[in-house]
Amino acid sequence: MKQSAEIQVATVPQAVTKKRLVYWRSAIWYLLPSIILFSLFLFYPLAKTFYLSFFLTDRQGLANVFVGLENYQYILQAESFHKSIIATLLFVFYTVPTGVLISLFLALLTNEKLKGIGFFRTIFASTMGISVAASAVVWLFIFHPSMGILNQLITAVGGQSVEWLLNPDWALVSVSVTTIWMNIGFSFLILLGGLQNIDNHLYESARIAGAGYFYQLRRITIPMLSPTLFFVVTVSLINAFQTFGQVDILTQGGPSESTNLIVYSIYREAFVNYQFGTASAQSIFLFLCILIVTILQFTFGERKVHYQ
Amino acid sequence: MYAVELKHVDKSYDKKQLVVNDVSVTIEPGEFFVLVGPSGCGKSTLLRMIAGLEELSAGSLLIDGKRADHLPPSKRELSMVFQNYALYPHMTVADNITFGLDVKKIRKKERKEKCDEIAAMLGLTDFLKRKPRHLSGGQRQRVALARAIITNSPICLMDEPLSNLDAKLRAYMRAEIRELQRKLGMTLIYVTHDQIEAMTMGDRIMVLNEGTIQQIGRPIDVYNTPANPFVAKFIGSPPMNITNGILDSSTSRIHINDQSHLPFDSKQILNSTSNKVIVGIRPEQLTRYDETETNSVPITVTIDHYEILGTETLLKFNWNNETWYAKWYGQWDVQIGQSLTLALDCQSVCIYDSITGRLIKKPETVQHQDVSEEIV
Amino acid sequence: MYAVELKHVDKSYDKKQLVVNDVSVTIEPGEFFVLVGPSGCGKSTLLRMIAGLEELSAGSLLIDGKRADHLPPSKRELSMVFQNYALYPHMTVADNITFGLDVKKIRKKERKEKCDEIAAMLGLTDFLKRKPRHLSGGQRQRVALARAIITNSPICLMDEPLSNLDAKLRAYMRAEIRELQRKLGMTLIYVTHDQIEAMTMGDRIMVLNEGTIQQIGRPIDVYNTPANPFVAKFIGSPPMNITNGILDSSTSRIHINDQSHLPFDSKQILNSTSNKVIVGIRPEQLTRYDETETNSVPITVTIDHYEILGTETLLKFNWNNETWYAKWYGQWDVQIGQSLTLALDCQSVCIYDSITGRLIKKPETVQHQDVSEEIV
Amino acid sequence: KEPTDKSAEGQTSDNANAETDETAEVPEEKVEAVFWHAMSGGGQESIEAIVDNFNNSQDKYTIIPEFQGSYEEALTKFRSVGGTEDAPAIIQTFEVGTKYMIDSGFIEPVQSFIDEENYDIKQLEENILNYYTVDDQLYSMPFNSSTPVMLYNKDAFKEAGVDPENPPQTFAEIKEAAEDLTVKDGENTERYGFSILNYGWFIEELIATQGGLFVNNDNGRAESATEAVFNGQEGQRVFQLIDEMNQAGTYGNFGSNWDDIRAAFQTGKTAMYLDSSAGVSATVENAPFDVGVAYIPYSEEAERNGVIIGGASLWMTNSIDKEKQKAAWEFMKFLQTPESQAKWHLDTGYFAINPAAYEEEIVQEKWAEFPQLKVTVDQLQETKPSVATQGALSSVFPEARQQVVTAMENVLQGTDPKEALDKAAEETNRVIEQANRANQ
Amino acid sequence: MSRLQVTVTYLLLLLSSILIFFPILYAFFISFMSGAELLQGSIWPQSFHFENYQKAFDHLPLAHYLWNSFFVSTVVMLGQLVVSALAAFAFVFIPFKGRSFVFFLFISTMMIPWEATMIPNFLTIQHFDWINRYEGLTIPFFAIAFGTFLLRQHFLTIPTELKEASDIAGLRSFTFFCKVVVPYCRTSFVTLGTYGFLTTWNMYLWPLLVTNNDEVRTVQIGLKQLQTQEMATDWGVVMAGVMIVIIPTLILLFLGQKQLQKGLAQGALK
Ligand SMILES: Nc1ncnc2c1ncn2[C@@H]1O[C@H](COP(=O)(O)OP(=O)(O)OP(=O)(O)O)[C@@H](O)[C@H]1O
Ligand SMILES: Nc1ncnc2c1ncn2[C@@H]1O[C@H](COP(=O)(O)OP(=O)(O)OP(=O)(O)O)[C@@H](O)[C@H]1O
Ligand SMILES: [Mg+2]
Ligand SMILES: [Mg+2]
Repeated sequence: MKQSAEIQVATVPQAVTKKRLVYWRSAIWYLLPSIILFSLFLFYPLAKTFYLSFFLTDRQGLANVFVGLENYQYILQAESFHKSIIATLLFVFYTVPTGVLISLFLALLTNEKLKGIGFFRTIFASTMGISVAASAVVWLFIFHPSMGILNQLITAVGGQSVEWLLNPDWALVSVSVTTIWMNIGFSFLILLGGLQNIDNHLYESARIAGAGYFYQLRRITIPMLSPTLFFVVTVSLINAFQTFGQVDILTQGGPSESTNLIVYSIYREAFVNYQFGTASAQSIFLFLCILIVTILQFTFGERKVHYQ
Repeated sequence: MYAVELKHVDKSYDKKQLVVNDVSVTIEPGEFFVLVGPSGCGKSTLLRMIAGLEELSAGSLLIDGKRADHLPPSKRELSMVFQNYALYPHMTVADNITFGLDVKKIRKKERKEKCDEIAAMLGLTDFLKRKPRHLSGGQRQRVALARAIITNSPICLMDEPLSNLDAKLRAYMRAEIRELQRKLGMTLIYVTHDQIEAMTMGDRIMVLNEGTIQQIGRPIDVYNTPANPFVAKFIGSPPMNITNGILDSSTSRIHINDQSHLPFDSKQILNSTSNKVIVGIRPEQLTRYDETETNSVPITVTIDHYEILGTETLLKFNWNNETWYAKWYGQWDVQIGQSLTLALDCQSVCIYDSITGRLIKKPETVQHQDVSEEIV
Repeated sequence: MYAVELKHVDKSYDKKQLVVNDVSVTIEPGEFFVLVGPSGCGKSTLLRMIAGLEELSAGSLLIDGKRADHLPPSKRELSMVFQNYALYPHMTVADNITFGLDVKKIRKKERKEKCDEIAAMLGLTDFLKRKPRHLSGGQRQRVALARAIITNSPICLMDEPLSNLDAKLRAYMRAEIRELQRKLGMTLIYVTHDQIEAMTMGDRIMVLNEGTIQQIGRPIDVYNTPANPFVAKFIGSPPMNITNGILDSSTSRIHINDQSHLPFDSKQILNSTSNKVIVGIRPEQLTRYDETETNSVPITVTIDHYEILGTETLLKFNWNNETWYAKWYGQWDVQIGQSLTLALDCQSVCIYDSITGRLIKKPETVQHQDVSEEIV
Repeated sequence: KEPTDKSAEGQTSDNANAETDETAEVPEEKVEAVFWHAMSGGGQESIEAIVDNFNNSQDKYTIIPEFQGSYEEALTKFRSVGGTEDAPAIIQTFEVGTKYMIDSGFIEPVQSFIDEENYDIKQLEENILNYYTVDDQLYSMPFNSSTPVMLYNKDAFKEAGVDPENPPQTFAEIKEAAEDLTVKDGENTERYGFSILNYGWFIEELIATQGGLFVNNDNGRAESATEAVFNGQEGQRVFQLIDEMNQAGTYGNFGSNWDDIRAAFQTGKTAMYLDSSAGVSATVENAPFDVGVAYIPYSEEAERNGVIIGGASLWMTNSIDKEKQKAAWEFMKFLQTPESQAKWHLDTGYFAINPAAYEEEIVQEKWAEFPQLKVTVDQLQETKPSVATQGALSSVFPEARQQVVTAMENVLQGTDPKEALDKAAEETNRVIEQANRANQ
Repeated sequence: MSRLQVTVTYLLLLLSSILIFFPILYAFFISFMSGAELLQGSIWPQSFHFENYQKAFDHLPLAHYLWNSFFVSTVVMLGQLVVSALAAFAFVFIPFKGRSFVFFLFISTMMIPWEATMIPNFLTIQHFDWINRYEGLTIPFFAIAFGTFLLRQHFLTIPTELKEASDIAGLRSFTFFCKVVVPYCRTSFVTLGTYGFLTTWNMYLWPLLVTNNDEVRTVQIGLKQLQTQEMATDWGVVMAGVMIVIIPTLILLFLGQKQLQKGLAQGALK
């Protein structure tokens, strides 16, 4: 038996490294397409952006004058960028929880086995099929100060019409409403999928135990759905940080920069003002923000998540 | 302590084939009722209908004398052990067990006490903090059992609750469940595949086949006088030996084959629909042939196979183109290929009508030996 | 037809507690090896290690004489039936069954033939087109079994493959598996909770407790001479009756209580570590007391409970502060509370060292009755 | 002047003839020149029709019109391909991109062709050319040009007792008229007196018409601007007007979307507003009431100077084949023919760069139907040429414009006008400084 | 569920669907209105005439745009499915070292603002000479971290026994991927596919950048071309355009939904 002990000592590490190599070799084949494409279309531009953020750019957009951290210093002290940050945070705060809750509500509604439920599911998922451009245009109409249906309704019942997109206090809310509407479809679909994957036996067992609807929701549905919820929240967060299209069409960042979300600000710096340096600095700043939020999400959020 | 009544219950999943077919039975309050039948015969389905998890396709269900077909499961005041456990994977064992109590808003302290008590009883104390996926199969099953027992519901449904336990634990659990059921007086409907469970635990057992009731009765009665060849073959392990015979009323004999003619008591009115009958005998009744025994017919067989099961020895052989078994008490040294002469006791046989499957002659032997008499 | 060797195998999931503890055993090529043990003792874990699904924490594994600890499962040429079936929910039953063949690039026609053959053997022919979720528990288990059998791998691992089947089907499957194993000559490692399976199917059985080997041997040997009280209580149903005794070498007696003193043959060297021993006797050895029998000690007991299990009657009583059983052949009419005198046969008892648990005296009775002799 | 005109006319009329002739003689391949434009909707239809006309009018050149999104988007793309072979021959760029284009080094001033060919530039509208002429060079060919005008609701004027034939002209008059025109129903204002689109262009115009400048160094035309001056008194007057009216509740804010403010006007939510001359005909046609068109108002403390041209012009790139440049040039000339201009003017409402177009029959017919259209032309032609009305040149114009809009929005939210303007100027100065640093 | 519960559920469903679907209906109605009708702020068109649609189609080669959009979206969808599934598979089923690090690297790409990468990417595409070609419109989108993330989450729910059973059966990992993972997670593939298709269908800025002419342009650019800046926009025509653009996606969604539900009903087997 001594012999076998020796064999063990000699062979195990070798075998383990060999196994690791095998894993790596096979993993690389699966990952290669993604890695190549990511490097080419994401990491390389990111690096370039990072590089540009230390420069002022000339008319051709070439890095011209090295300014060190000046661009960062500027955006960090500029009032309009502060406004952007606040607007972005507010926007995230308005859209993410509400959007997820509404989608969850709809998903729960349509998770019942009822006649014609497929129809309702299609309706709820439908906003997913509508492009940002199209839906923003439609909402532009809905928010229209004079012809818009919203104000028509409000004045019809004797209320005072609201300057949805013109009042800085309302504009962000209006953009948020549009965004929530646009995102509902997708979140709904994902959450519905998550709900349908929960083993029916669990509910059967709970029903026998006499658990009511909300009790089941709290003790079974939500915990079992937590990976999906986590996913939806993460994706919604990231999307909210990167919202652009609806702002461009609805408010162009106004009024009084109240909807000038960071991404829109970047867009304007880069494509209207041709300030690639500051645009890059803002991009990097945004990247770091999302990164931090995501890391927080993963470290604190995922703890509460139950994986099968 | 509620009665459960099924009246002409049908169930079909696909609206074509009946999985449960015209089942009518009344389960008395406080009764321990065992459901057996081959795999896929509709046992789980029946249980699920009683629990309210499946709709009845036809017929009605009464619980405690009241119509219950349309009550939601939570209103039926029952608990259930699922065949596949249905544990909540995201909760600890303790939370799983107390789930039902939590629903009923029972105080934390009381919940914990009850949980500890039941966990101790089922040997789960060490696992209370674990998640179900870190348990072995049998441990999971015990959690499922604990969860059902803890609620003290007047009706409890158990779908093969012990199938993953070892014999020792199973024996222990059998006794525990039986005792608990008596103590709480609950109505227990129990699905099992295990012969021992079926024979020992229930007040009554019901044999199902392809959704149809075959026999309902006390276990011992079902064992001794199986109502039809299906039950005869299904209950008892090894099953009852069965073969075809031709009834000859003139000679008062049943011709089984050229050599074997079984005499029968013509006083017993054999009201069969034709002269084709099925003759059955339990393996343990096939003793060695003793010429002095007049009521027996000798059959000579060649042993194909034998198994020593600890206390008893099982002999397998082919007779009259059927596989037959004999079960002898004790450990016997048999050779494969050895030839033996066995006694087919006319009084121990069951005779069935070949066409209707009805039992037309019960075994007569008084099998209940009286201990006190013999001892004296 | 490969040998499987485990050498000093340990396994721990949490790096603290050993779930499998220093297991060494050699399973011969073509052997039918049965693994039994209480729930949670590490049977599934052991199987999973052999299959390559879990890493060994220590020790080594040899398959066909070659080191295999680090081989991936696919290289080990084995098939496995999982305790929870592990069927592919998106495939039909037929696809599930032929899954392994498909991988081996076997022609479609041949695949279909094999599938049909095995489905017929397992009674699955009608379900081949269904998805697993439309099957009953037992049907699923049969699919899992079919999937493992069809590949003809030289080693097959089965984790409680029959636990969800009814007795009849189970008996049939027992025979089928046994026959198949013989025919194909495969090495079969079989986990079960079922006493009958354990006793009848295996060439050898291994009893595990808390990850440690208790005994390995022919089933009949394990039954007759359990190596320690654990095995004695675990194998056999009802378990062996056990009680404490004090060895008195001077009088060649074992004092059990005031009334009962068991004589023993002093020729048998009772090399116990102290004078504390454990005395065990199988329930079926507890016959009614007959004064002519000199080797027996009478014990008088009061029946607490009895069960008629078809062929035999089980008596339960309390003796010497232990729950004891007696198993009598036949159906007996007993009254609860009735007093009986039973014989404790000195030759049938097993005696264990109370401290080490070692068997120090085997039962002597030649239990193998020779049929031919008696018949003559 | 005459010969070019004739030749152009000749080409179109002898179209069929010329074609057969030349194909017989020169089986040469046609030169293709790509034309990037940013016209969508009706403008795109019209531009494509004109290009078709051009392509059919001769058989040497083919112009390929390609839509490239908004001006900003087109420019973004041009920045990447400018100076390479992939660059289009012609690109349409908005007026505020003028300075950028001049400095980019990717373009060929059309002046070189004018000089080469002795093209008679005088036939074109002077006030339009002024904008695109820098250092006496015409850099790009004006194309879609517009100016702001004030539109008002004549019916509402009558109803409120304001003379519809004599619309307010000065800020004070506007304020006064707006008081009368505003209709309130409790808290809700049913009709506002006056509105301006939240678009920097209108502010620039309102400053310029008072003779005020936008940036220093003669509006950036003497040398590169180094400082914004739109926060001078002219600018303050404009902002004050907006602020006062807003506080009085007579100013309606309809945001920065062209269609919104037009809809507001057409549905009677506002009685007067500033619009682009390009939008006049559509509004007049669609409005369910009588629409009046007037010059944009000026401050009574200043003189009326007129308006700056807005819109876009066509630029020729310098990194392409000479042949293509030639094609582009021919196309530009074709565009300036009265026929093309007349069509363009009628289709889109943009000015005819060549005033001769206004003499065309179709234009005259239309004018007879909508006399309002003539007002826009009059206003342009009456404009006094000066650095103020020539318009500002600045490489950071888009940004400056954005700053002004923000300032305007802030004023509408109650910020002090001067404070808002100063802040906008300060921001603009910073950007100018940075741009100058980067492009040294 | 009791009858009351069913009624309440239906009521809620009805109410929610009206709220959710209203904007689409609204656009649908507007697409039939003339300019004057629109100004009156009516919701219901006086008559359903198709002039606006006629105009939209006359004005632009919308059919061609639709085809381009369809082609590009399909290709991107397939590319994303393949690339993401491969990566997700590696993350779930191959325990290579540094797995979580690489995964996080992947996830981090989700946080890169797309606007920040647009210009460098445009230059890259130009360098590859992919301007005005389908390659430029499709290939940059094949790898999306989102897809990898989504599929990974779903792959994680595959019971480990299935992998183990396949290991024992001797499946190569790629075969396991094709035979078990893909069919088992059909739902998530449909979800991701729908998502990929629709996001590509909805892209505007990028297609505009990398195309110069109608040859390979997509329909969103067409939509933009219906709107004007300084001149009056014909909203009826724009809404007709909106409808033309969204109807195919809605139909796709409807079909996908059926498929989706089939997949969802598959459920997990315990
Ligand atoms: N959801 C379902 N859809 C269609 N058929 C089903 C469904 N569930 C069960 N069945 C079929 O109904 C029959 C009865 O199933 P049931 O689960 O009641 O059997 P069982 O008696 O519990 O069997 P087992 O002992 O194997 O668990 C079987 O033939 C099974 O295939
Ligand atoms: N993944 C796991 N993580 C931690 N502990 C585990 C895990 N799997 C099993 N165990 C523990 O290891 C021990 C042995 O488990 P195993 O599944 O081998 O038992 P078993 O003998 O197969 O039992 P059963 O007969 O109940 O299936 C048990 O105590 C169990 O709780
Ligand atoms: Mg079942
Ligand atoms: Mg196990």
